[in-house]
Amino acid sequence: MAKQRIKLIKQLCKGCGYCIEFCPNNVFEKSEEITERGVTPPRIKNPDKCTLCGLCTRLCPDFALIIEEDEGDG
Amino acid sequence: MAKQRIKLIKQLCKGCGYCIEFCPNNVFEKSEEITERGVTPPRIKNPDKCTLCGLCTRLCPDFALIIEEDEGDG
Amino acid sequence: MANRVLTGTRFVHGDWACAEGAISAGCGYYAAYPITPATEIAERIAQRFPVLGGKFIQFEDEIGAIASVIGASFSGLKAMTATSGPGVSLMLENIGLAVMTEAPCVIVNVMRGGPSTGQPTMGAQGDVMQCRWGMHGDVETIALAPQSVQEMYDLTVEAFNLSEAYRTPVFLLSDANIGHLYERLTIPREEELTLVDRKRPTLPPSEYLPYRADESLVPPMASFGDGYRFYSTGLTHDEKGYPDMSVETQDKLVRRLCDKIRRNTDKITMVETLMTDDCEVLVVAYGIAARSAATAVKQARERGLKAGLLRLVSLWPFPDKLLEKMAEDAKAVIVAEMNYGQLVREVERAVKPKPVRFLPKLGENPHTPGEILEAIRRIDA
Amino acid sequence: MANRVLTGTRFVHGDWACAEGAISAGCGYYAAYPITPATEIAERIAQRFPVLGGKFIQFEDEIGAIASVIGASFSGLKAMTATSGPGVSLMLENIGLAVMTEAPCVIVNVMRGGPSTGQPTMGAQGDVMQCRWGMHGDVETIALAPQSVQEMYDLTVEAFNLSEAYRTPVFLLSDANIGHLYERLTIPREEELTLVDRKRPTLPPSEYLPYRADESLVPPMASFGDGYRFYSTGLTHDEKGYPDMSVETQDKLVRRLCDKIRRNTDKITMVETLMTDDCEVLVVAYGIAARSAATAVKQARERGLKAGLLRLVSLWPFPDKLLEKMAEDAKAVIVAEMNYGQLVREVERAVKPKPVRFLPKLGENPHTPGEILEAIRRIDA
Amino acid sequence: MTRREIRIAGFGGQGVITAGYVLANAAAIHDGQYALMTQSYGPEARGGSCKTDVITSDKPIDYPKISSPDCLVAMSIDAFATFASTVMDRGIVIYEASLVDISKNDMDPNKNYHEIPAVATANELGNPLTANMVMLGAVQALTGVVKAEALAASISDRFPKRKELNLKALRRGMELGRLQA
Amino acid sequence: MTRREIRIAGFGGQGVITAGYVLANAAAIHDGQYALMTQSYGPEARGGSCKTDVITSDKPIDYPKISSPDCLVAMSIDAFATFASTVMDRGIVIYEASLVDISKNDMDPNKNYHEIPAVATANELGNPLTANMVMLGAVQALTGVVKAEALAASISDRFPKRKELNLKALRRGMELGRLQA
Amino acid sequence: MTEEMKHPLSDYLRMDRLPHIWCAGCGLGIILHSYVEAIQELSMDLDKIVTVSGIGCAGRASGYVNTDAFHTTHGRALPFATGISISRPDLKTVVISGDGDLFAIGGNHLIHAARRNVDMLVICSNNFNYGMTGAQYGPTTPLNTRTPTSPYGSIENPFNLVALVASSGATMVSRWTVYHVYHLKNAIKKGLQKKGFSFIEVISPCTTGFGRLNKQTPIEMMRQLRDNTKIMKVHPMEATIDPSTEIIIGDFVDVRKPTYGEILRELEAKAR
Amino acid sequence: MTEEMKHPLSDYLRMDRLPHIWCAGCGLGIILHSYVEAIQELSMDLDKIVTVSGIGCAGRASGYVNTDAFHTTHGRALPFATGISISRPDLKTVVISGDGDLFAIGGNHLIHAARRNVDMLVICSNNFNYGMTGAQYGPTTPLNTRTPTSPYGSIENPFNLVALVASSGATMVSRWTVYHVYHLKNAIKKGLQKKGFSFIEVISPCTTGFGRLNKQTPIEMMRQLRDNTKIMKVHPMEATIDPSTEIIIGDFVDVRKPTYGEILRELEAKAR
Ligand SMILES: Cc1ncc(C[n+]2csc(CCOP(=O)(O)OP(=O)(O)O)c2C)c(N)n1
Ligand SMILES: Cc1ncc(C[n+]2csc(CCOP(=O)(O)OP(=O)(O)O)c2C)c(N)n1
Ligand code: SF4
Ligand code: SF4
Ligand code: SF4
Ligand code: SF4
Ligand code: SF4
Ligand code: SF4
Ligand SMILES: [Mg+2]
Ligand SMILES: [Mg+2]
Repeated sequence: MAKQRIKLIKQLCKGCGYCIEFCPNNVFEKSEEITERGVTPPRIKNPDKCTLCGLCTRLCPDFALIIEEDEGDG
Repeated sequence: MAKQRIKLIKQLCKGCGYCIEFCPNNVFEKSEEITERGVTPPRIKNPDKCTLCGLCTRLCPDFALIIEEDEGDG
Repeated sequence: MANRVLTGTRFVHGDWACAEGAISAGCGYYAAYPITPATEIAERIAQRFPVLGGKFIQFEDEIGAIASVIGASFSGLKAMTATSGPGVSLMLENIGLAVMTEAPCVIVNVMRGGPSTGQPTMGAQGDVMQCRWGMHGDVETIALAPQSVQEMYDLTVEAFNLSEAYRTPVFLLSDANIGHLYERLTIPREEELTLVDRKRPTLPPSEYLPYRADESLVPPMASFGDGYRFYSTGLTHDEKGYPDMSVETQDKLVRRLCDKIRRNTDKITMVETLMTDDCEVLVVAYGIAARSAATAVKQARERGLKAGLLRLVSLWPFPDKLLEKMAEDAKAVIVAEMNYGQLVREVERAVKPKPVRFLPKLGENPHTPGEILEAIRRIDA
Repeated sequence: MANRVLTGTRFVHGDWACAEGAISAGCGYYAAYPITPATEIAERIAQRFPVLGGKFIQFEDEIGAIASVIGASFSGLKAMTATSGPGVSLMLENIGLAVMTEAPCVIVNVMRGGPSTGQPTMGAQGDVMQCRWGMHGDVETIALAPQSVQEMYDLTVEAFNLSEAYRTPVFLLSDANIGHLYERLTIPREEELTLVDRKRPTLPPSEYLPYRADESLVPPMASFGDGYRFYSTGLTHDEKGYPDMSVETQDKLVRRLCDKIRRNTDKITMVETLMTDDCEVLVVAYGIAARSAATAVKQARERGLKAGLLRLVSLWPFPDKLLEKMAEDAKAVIVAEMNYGQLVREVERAVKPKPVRFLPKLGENPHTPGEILEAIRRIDA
Repeated sequence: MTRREIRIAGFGGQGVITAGYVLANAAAIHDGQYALMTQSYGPEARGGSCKTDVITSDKPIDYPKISSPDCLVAMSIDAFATFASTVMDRGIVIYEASLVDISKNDMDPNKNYHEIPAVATANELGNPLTANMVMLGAVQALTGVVKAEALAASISDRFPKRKELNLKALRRGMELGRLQA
Repeated sequence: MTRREIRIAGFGGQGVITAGYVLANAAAIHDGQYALMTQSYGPEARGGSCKTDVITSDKPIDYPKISSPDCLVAMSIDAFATFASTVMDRGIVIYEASLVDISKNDMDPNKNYHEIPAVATANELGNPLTANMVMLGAVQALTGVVKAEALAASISDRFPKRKELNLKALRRGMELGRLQA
Repeated sequence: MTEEMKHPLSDYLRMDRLPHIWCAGCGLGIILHSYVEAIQELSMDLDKIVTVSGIGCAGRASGYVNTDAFHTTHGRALPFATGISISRPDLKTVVISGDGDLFAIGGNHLIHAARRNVDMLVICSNNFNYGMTGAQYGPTTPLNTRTPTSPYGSIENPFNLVALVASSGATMVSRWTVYHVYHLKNAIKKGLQKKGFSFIEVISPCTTGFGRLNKQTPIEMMRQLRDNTKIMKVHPMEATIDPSTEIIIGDFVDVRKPTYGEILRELEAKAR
Repeated sequence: MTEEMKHPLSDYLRMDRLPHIWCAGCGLGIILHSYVEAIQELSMDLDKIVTVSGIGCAGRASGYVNTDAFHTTHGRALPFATGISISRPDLKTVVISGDGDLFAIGGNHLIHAARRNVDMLVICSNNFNYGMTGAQYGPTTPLNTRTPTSPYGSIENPFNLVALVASSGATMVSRWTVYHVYHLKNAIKKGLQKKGFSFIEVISPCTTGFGRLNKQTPIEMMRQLRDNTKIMKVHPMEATIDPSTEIIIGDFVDVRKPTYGEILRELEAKAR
């Protein structure tokens, strides 16, 4: 089976920072980016630390975090 | 002081019969009379048994029973 | 299972006839809050529905009643409520939602004397403008005005038909005089009834746009649970039903909602005429007052006065053109309604510069035929 | 104690001006339920009232708000509520009670796009008929339509004055375009304000009949707690205020309630004219749309077209006579309102057979001056 | 025989409205006539005064209200006092003997008065609630506004279970009426 | 100088509406002009796009809406994309340097474009929230729609407590604007 | 009423409106009697009381009391009373209305007024139905009751009024019946003197409507109020009510909390 | 959204309407997520669910779910839902709406629907204010809170929603927060399967409105939901709620009573 990984859908993110704050494994960090909507999305800094626990996907109010097949290894 | 007595204001009575039923001293009885409004008011059959307790004046829904100065002796 | 349509002739009151009209029309949901003089409709429905499987619920208030009626309508049932003026006043916000989301439903107003609590047990025709203009925003409504117990039945059926055909709330404007009047009622055989059902989608769910209409301007309507999974909102919405605050969408939507009624004014309009062919004085009346007017017009003719009666059976959409035409050859128009001046304004607008004489009437009784006759005589003099 | 009247010039929005207008007018009670685009009025009042001793309460809904306003009015305070279309729809039953019991109060409707939830943040003029016809039964109402931030202030004061003078609810019909518009507002000095208070009884309590009126048709009004011990009811009532279901009492009461407004139409009516003296095309408009119309009329004149503007500052009671007179020498009348055809019907009724051209407008913005100019040009062509 | 107007008045509990219904139903359903019935109450919540108006005609009935009835049935002194004067000239007033106590002075020479002991008769029949049917019988006998069979059929409609008793009351009323005719 | 129309657009939190208020208030209260201001938001509850329209004139202003502004201030790429094309011919478009990234191709030769590094400047001043005042300074310098003193007075009205900082931002913006004029 | 006779309550009642419109045996007259007698016994100034009602048979009560009085719209008595209470804290605002008026259409205003602890006394006549419109079932009608709109028996669970009002925040909550005239009068006296939102449910026979449907005479209904009641000092949640078996009556809540008006005046003092 | 990417919830959401209108950090997105995930995990037929909302930020939720959905008028979601639930007992009727919608203007419908035990699940987003109209105080706002209409601090006592609903007759009553995503989802799953009136209060940060007024960032608000909550199995009356100190959360009521629809169908069977 294909490996899974956490993925950010940047167009949906509103930059609340919940993922950064509440990921138990410190996977996210604040980025410097400002999107077209004036939003600062997170950056996935430690993808390998992710346990795919799914907390961030559920806490993200904007459906911007999903766990998907890692196409790189697919 | 003038003596008091229980008095029926017939025009106000609607004939519910509460006074007859609930007077602890059985002062009232059903009459045969039918008033202009089609109502059968009580008759004061035992005025002397009345203790002026006031229950009937309060239970009468029509303000038709009052305790008043007995003019006869006034 | 009991008979749905109680074919036969009976001596009953108007509210009873209305309830049976609803049942004959296929009404499957009725919600209301008791109010004089409409409560008897609910009482009849409460008796009949459990046997027929119709859903009757007495709500905590009129707002809840109309809201649940709209919910039931979206669930695929023909639905109705009945009340009188104070209840309609409370329902208006949600009747506006029914207009906006295009939920077919019937609202019976058994009118009583107003304003406010007024004369709860007595008849009046004071809510005629309210059912056209009571909602905020631009709407068009349909309203029918029975004049007899028989028409309480017939027009209730018709009200359902129109509401289904145009996907819009329809008012039945009766009054205490008719609701509480006992007369002969003949209920036809089931197969003699003409019933209309809302147009259903023909496209598969994936292609269905709940608010896309063809040239009829009336979109086909899916029901909740049918698999169409549509969204409906009281916000300004596009053909998908999605909120869209653009000027264009608002313009298109409001025009369509109004035009689907306006453009069909001729089709919707129902009137009855009495000796209008050569009339010099045209009397316009509706509902209970039209019965007085009919007597007056007959009496006038007996006296050689050329009077005619135009009875409006439908009040809204208002038939401007028809009025204008009918009044063309008359010297004057008399309007008799049981209020202090409501539909007369519409008549004036339609027939001016033809002179219009208004006969107001307040308090329980319609005009006596004599009062209307007198007015005819004065114009003819 | 802080200043009641905030004399001076400021750059503020219409809702703010309305709140200050109420305070200047002596409003002592304000109840409302939040709703766009009227909430800012409550927010300003909430800031100011505690300092001034005025009573502000946010209710659980609009029905409670208007009911409490009427209660406060009977308690002797000048009282107001503000809302928009959905809120007015809910208030209508109790506004009818205010009419029936003759409780002075002011109802501000900052109109937004309808029907139903419609376009909550956007302006419209779709509730113009509602405030006249939304209540069941026969009523007459007074309604004023500001066109600027300054008029939000001025006409709020005027609305209180009229409600006190005629003992009747008065509508201020604004819209989101004005409520949320920022403009210059000048508040006069307190002593420059003309304020009207309800007529008080002059008879001793034992002789006071709360619903006996002199030829003004407006009865003097006692307040609760003043020792008059009067009873007021929404039922049809006699001069004592007691329920009386007779035809005569209903007839007399409803006529008086309506006539006290109707007979004073000339006195209540406020209009503004622009180059109407010799105009061939009379443009009729009100509120925000009148500003577009004003530009259009000026532009028309620059182009040699004889246009004039009649701006209705008061909408109800509708000034039939005035309209008729103003239109006398015009070739045609143009009505521009931000809806799909409301007050235009009144204009038609008043000026017919003069041709009337209606310019509907739906969705946020008033007509552009160009659109109105184009209509003027077509008539002139 | 065109339009006939009959008013029945009394107080709540006397079966006034029922009487109106039985009469009008008889005309409309069992006598080939047009008929309608209206009712009204005094200010009281229940009880208190009440009346019913019945109109019959061989032509459709437009105006549904009564101003001057051809016939008044008064079941109370109040009803008599309020409505007797509204009866049209040469009309008839039928009143209940024990409940309406009037002297000749209260009588208008242009009207015909008939005293019917409806309550006493009903009591004789063992059910005071049938006084209204006794009155209806008298109305039939004195006015002929509907055929007797129609009234009987109407009673069957209205009292499927207590038909016999009410029919008996009706017949007694007709006899009482005929005695006065 | 009669009617002038200025539109400022961006997203929530940038102080767009405040900028509009300060500008219009300056004209209306401190510059002897007539002025009005309107505002509007995107569909989002809060945040999201927003814009304010300011109209100034030496005569009373009737029609309160803008269709083709004389001047657009774009504080976001979205604002630029949506509104730049609405600017009237020979009008000017002022855009924030770091937030609006456009190529010459996006420019209409009939309009004048001015890039202002408002965010950077505000950051230099130590408060990114003053970018809006930097922009206003540029507007003043590039359009002269209100006098500089009027703007300064308006800032005092609006920020009684943080007046100095905002005035500084305004002046920096004016300088930046003058460099472009 | 004849002229000569002076009724002992004639200062407190609008004698020119008697007899009232209520049916024979209707408990509303007893509630009215208890109310005016309570006022009398407290020697309260009639000029300083406002009696407010909604619509219904009970709602007619305000029309017979010789105070300032307001007969409003159906279900809205409480917001009217709130407007009065807040505007004129020097007056005592009393609401007398029916179970339908206060708990069917008016339920929301009731729980919110209780929550805010607006200073007023609410006397609720509970006759288990909508008397005025002809005895239809309502939110107090016992399950399975046959009424004109529940001809096969009502299928709705009734509210327990005292529980609902108490859990909304009322500071005084009692239930009595019209049979318990002395208790009732005392409860009203307490309520008239209380600062805060006070609520008294009064079980009252609807003799013509509910009584006739249930084939009970007025006297039988009254006997039931005597025989099926139990005075208890319990938590309002436990003050169960089943008219055909047992009705728990008594004074259930009496606490003191700052009223809406008091907090408002405090806030005004601070704001100035 | 870009084409290539298939969102794991794309069958459950109206993807063409994302991003939704809610502010950054608003808890409503989390409630929506929990709702659709609960449906997904139960493998429920999306054709057989109707989602109903009133008006407010929370009320927008129905517009994003890929079920039949109805965005009604302010405060009336419950009667609409009642009409649907009674008409179509084969569907699951779910209401998602705000504390203001359900308990300010809509409070009466709520207590009556609970009393009747109408079969539906009500998910109430409680953000302690009217978010949509700009963060004014409402019937859930803690005493003394400053809002645009209570600039000197609110002077009204808030309702305890779970207590009120439970005392009105609801058969399932829970309170969770958007921080407690797993508990929340499980409660919703239970509610979706439950027959009867079920109520879940979800404490949810209004980040722009309430948060900004109280000078809290979204993250701070979320931390508070984590730190100030205490899961307890108590009587709903004891499930106190004070956002700044302690919020008791948990599943408080779960009983089975015949629903309105069930009793109605029984009655129909008898009547025939
Ligand atoms: C808006 C509105 N809806 C309905 C009515 C009709 N109505 C009048 S009184 C009443 C119920 C009264 O019940 P309750 O309050 O219990 O008083 P009761 O008559 O039983 O004393 C109703 C439904 C009305 N007057 N107004
Ligand atoms: C009849 C009516 N009154 C008022 C409003 C304005 N309004 C819209 S949403 C809302 C309150 C929403 O509060 P809540 O239900 O708590 O939802 P939130 O926005 O906080 O999620 C109000 C008062 C309205 N739309 N309709
Ligand atoms: S799935 Fe869990 S571990 Fe992975 S990023 Fe999200 S919260 Fe962190
Ligand atoms: S939780 Fe979601 S919306 Fe918030 S920052 Fe992370 S990805 Fe963006
Ligand atoms: S006062 Fe007491 S004893 Fe006398 S009659 Fe009345 S109840 Fe009986
Ligand atoms: S209690 Fe009163 S109304 Fe009833 S019978 Fe006795 S006197 Fe008459
Ligand atoms: S109907 Fe019932 S509540 Fe109304 S007055 Fe009669 S007995 Fe009393
Ligand atoms: S205003 Fe509050 S409730 Fe509304 S979307 Fe924004 S954060 Fe959420
Ligand atoms: Mg009741
Ligand atoms: Mg909320």
